[in-house]
Amino acid sequence: MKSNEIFERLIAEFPEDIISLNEDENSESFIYVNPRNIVEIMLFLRDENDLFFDYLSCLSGVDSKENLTVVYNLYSIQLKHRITIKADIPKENPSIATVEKVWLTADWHEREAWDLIGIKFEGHHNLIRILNPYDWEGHPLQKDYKTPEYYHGMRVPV
Amino acid sequence: MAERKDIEIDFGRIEAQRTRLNLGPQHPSTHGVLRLEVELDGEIVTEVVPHIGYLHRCFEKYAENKTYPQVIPYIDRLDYITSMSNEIPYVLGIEKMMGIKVSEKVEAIRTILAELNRIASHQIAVATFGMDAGAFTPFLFFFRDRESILDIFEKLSGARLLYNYIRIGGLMNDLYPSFKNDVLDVINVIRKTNAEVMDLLIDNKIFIERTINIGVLPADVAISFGCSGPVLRGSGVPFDLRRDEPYLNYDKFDFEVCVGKGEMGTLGDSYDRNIVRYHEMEESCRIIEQALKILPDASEDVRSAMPKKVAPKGEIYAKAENPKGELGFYIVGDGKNKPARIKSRSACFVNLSALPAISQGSMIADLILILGSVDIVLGEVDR
Amino acid sequence: MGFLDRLDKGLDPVGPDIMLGTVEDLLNWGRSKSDWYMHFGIACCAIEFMAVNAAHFDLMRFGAIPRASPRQADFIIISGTVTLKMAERIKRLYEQMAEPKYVFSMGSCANSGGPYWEHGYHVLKGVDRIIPVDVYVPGCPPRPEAFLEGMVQLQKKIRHQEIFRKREKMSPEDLKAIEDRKIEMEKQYQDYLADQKLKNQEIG
Amino acid sequence: MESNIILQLFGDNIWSYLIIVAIPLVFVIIYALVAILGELKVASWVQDRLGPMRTGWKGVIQPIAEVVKLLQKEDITPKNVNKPLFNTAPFVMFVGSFAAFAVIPFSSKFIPADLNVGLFYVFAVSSFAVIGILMGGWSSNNKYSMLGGIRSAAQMISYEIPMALSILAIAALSQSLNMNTIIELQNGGFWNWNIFGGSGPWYKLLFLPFTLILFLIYFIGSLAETNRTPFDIPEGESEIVAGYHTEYSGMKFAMFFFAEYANMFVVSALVTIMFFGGWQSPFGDFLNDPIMQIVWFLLKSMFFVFVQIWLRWTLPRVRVDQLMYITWKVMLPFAFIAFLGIATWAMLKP
Repeated sequence: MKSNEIFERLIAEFPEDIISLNEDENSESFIYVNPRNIVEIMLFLRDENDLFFDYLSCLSGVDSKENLTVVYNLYSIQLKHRITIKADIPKENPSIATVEKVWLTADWHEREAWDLIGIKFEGHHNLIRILNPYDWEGHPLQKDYKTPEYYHGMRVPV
Repeated sequence: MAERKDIEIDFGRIEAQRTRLNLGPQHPSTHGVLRLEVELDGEIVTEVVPHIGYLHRCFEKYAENKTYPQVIPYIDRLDYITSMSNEIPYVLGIEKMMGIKVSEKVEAIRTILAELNRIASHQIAVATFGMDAGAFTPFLFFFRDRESILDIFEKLSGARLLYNYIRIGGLMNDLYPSFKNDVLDVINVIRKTNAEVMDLLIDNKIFIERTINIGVLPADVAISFGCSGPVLRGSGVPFDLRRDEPYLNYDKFDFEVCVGKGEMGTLGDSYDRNIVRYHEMEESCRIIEQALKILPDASEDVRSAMPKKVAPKGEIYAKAENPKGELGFYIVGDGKNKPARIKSRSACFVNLSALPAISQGSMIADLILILGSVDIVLGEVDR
Repeated sequence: MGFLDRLDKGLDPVGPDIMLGTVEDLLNWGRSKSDWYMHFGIACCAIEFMAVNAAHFDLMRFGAIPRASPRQADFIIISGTVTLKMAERIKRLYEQMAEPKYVFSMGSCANSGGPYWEHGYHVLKGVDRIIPVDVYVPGCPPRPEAFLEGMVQLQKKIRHQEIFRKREKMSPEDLKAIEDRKIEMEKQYQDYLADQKLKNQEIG
Repeated sequence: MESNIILQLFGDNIWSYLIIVAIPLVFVIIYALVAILGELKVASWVQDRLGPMRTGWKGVIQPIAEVVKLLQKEDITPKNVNKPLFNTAPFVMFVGSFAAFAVIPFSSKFIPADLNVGLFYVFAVSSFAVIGILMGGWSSNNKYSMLGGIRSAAQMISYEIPMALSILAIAALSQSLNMNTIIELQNGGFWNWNIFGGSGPWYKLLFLPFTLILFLIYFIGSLAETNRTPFDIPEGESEIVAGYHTEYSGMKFAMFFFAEYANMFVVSALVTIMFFGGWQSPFGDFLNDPIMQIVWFLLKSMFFVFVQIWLRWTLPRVRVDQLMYITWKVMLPFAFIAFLGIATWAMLKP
């Protein structure tokens, strides 16, 4: 299934939540969606027989100066097609509903996005840091992150 | 769709204290610096909580601070056993963003090197799996023969482990004259050792009894957990990016996607994952033999398509079938010479997240084997 | 000068069949030839270290035998990038080892932070910031030959150690320095205890 | 008296007894050094390596360096251990394996104590090791040690039962528990060894399967008794680090180490005595004088020590429940059947 067909299926089902489709030859084709109904959209993408996105390849958080973006790279093992879903969330209140109920793999990906970018996933059963120590401060991949001087008495920068 | 279940074990009215055991971060068989917090009821594992991040080396931060070609050495260090293969998805992604076409010879070389590296990685995987089961000798046999693969890489790139050989739009340099013969020799050595290890370890009754029926990962759960590579194929899902979404020139070759059949125990147990790796080594040998046939003999400038300035714009999710599974890079470029964001989707990270689900209720000795059959490299888990 | 070096050099033998050596030489010889190591494998270098163990390079030729428990190990090999999360574990394991103990720092990362030196917000820039290092093996990762050379250097170092240094031979400054160091360590330990207590309170 | 050359030479006084005690002790120490080197070299041979090469010619004095080193190591007693138990455990373990040497006949003229219940005695004192391991494992206050100690106790107690049955069968065959008597009955060349049913007419071969089963059961059991692969779960490195001796360092660890190797020799010697004619020459009276008997005995015993080392570097490890399954559901029934078979043969024997 081509990305524009997927887009049409989505816009027919969720007319208010689907924002735009971006297609480019040398780039990934992605669909911007509204973050508020993200779980319903994902469930629709997973459960419809002609979409059947049963595989969440990747979930990334991106800090693009103005706002934070959550990027879902979906793939269908049965139908062998792919699509990218993007949702912009504001920097002041970076929260979005969790999709760990949709794909189990989202659990650790979301914990990583919280740890590194600082996106809060509402409803996640165990949203704690995963890579950095549990008492780490700040979210290192945010553009305005400052490396701490000391951690537990060990000097961090050179 | 399998729901996450809390396993409740009813021990009646017996009040016994459960042990909380800390495996790692330094433990002989956690394959690096993984820490597993295990709750034990006697020898039975009732809960596993993996704690990772002991090797978090800030790869994604580095990717944002280095230029595109400079990122490649850091990508080598993600999964340090499969450096050659790691470079491929990144390089392919950038090439697709910039619309670069590479010559047939470069593609053939990349394929051969990726498959050689797959063999090296699977050798370590099978070897350490055997070591987890207590058989130390196959480990050294595999390490002995892995040296011959490393010798080829060393002759090509000058490094034994971290190569930085595959570049954006080409390769570091052309092949050396006796490359074909070396590779053919290596394939013979590998086949001989594989037969030896089959006798010594994989067909061993004790080993089979140890590995069957533990860590059973059903196919639907594996897909939902996003597992890939031998872990997913061990559950009987014939999903292989080399065949399903061909990249390089894998579509020209005849090879089989090995899947677990559950011939000894249950489908998707540790034995299946291990035997898939074992058979994939043979398939890789076949691919290499075919690729050597289409490899052009004439020397050519493998750096000719390399761009002067790498500054792509756009974004891409590039993926490739690494020995451990699907390694993907989500690359965002904003037209500058440094990436705006690179997120690495590492197979080990995702495969490891399935460990708590499949190891509950097993014995502590099995937990080690299940972990070994998932075959993680902490460099890629923690990045 | 060690016993075996003296043999090599052929220093004046007392008689045709007599070799002279001190007890110290014997003890040093024993320690230098029997090195049980604990492999603290962290990252890429750990793979190269496994290759050092394997048939091609065979570290056991030098008498090095792997032990899994720090209590029985003579030296510890830190091979790979030491992160801040890991640093405390390394220190604890080092403290669990029995004296005399030695430390190998294998690879650029453990030496100085290596390629993760500049922007690594979570990387300790050199393991020598937390534990004393005896042998640094450079390289990213070091070739197995480089590691073997480090092994030879460590054996050389052990063979030349003075273990029976008399206290009365020491200068007053040395003695004072030792006393100062003792007081300082005690203070550090008390600080550490207070710190742990504080942390436990925070968690609990 | 006639079985002990020392008493004949020096008379029945305290010095003779001290010498009698000292000989096995010296032997254990020398043997342990040889076995450690053998372990390293056999492992290297199996794994296509060289092994220790830099300590003496081809590394032959490597074990001496180990001992010199272990003597110097700091002897750590961790803070929260149970100190009396922690400190005595290695000695209990060593005493257990060393005491067994009291009745092992090295030759027809040298057996330290010619007990008439020798076989039973060895079996009794080798159970001492369980106590040592359990003490060490429990008192270390370490979860890995604890797991190792408990595993070891369960394993050794279970495996003693089929082993006891095979000892019983040999006792029935020889009508004696005295080591020298058992061996003397096997004289007249390898044809008369107990593995072939002892001395008797040709139809003893009908009972060959039973003796073979008994031998296998005893040998497999002895692997479990000495915690060797494939039954090395008490110290299974990939699971529980170093098992019951995780917290031990220096000489205390060396005691465990020595005890393990001494135990290996004891069980190998018992296999030799019970099934392979002990100090008897394989060629009847040819080369069967008391000195050559020592050589034969050591050769046979060391061969089984070698087999143990060889197995260790070849086989994977079994799991705890499989271990229990093997002993209770496989070895025990077979041991009963073989015991009945041997008892029948012992009755038929002319």
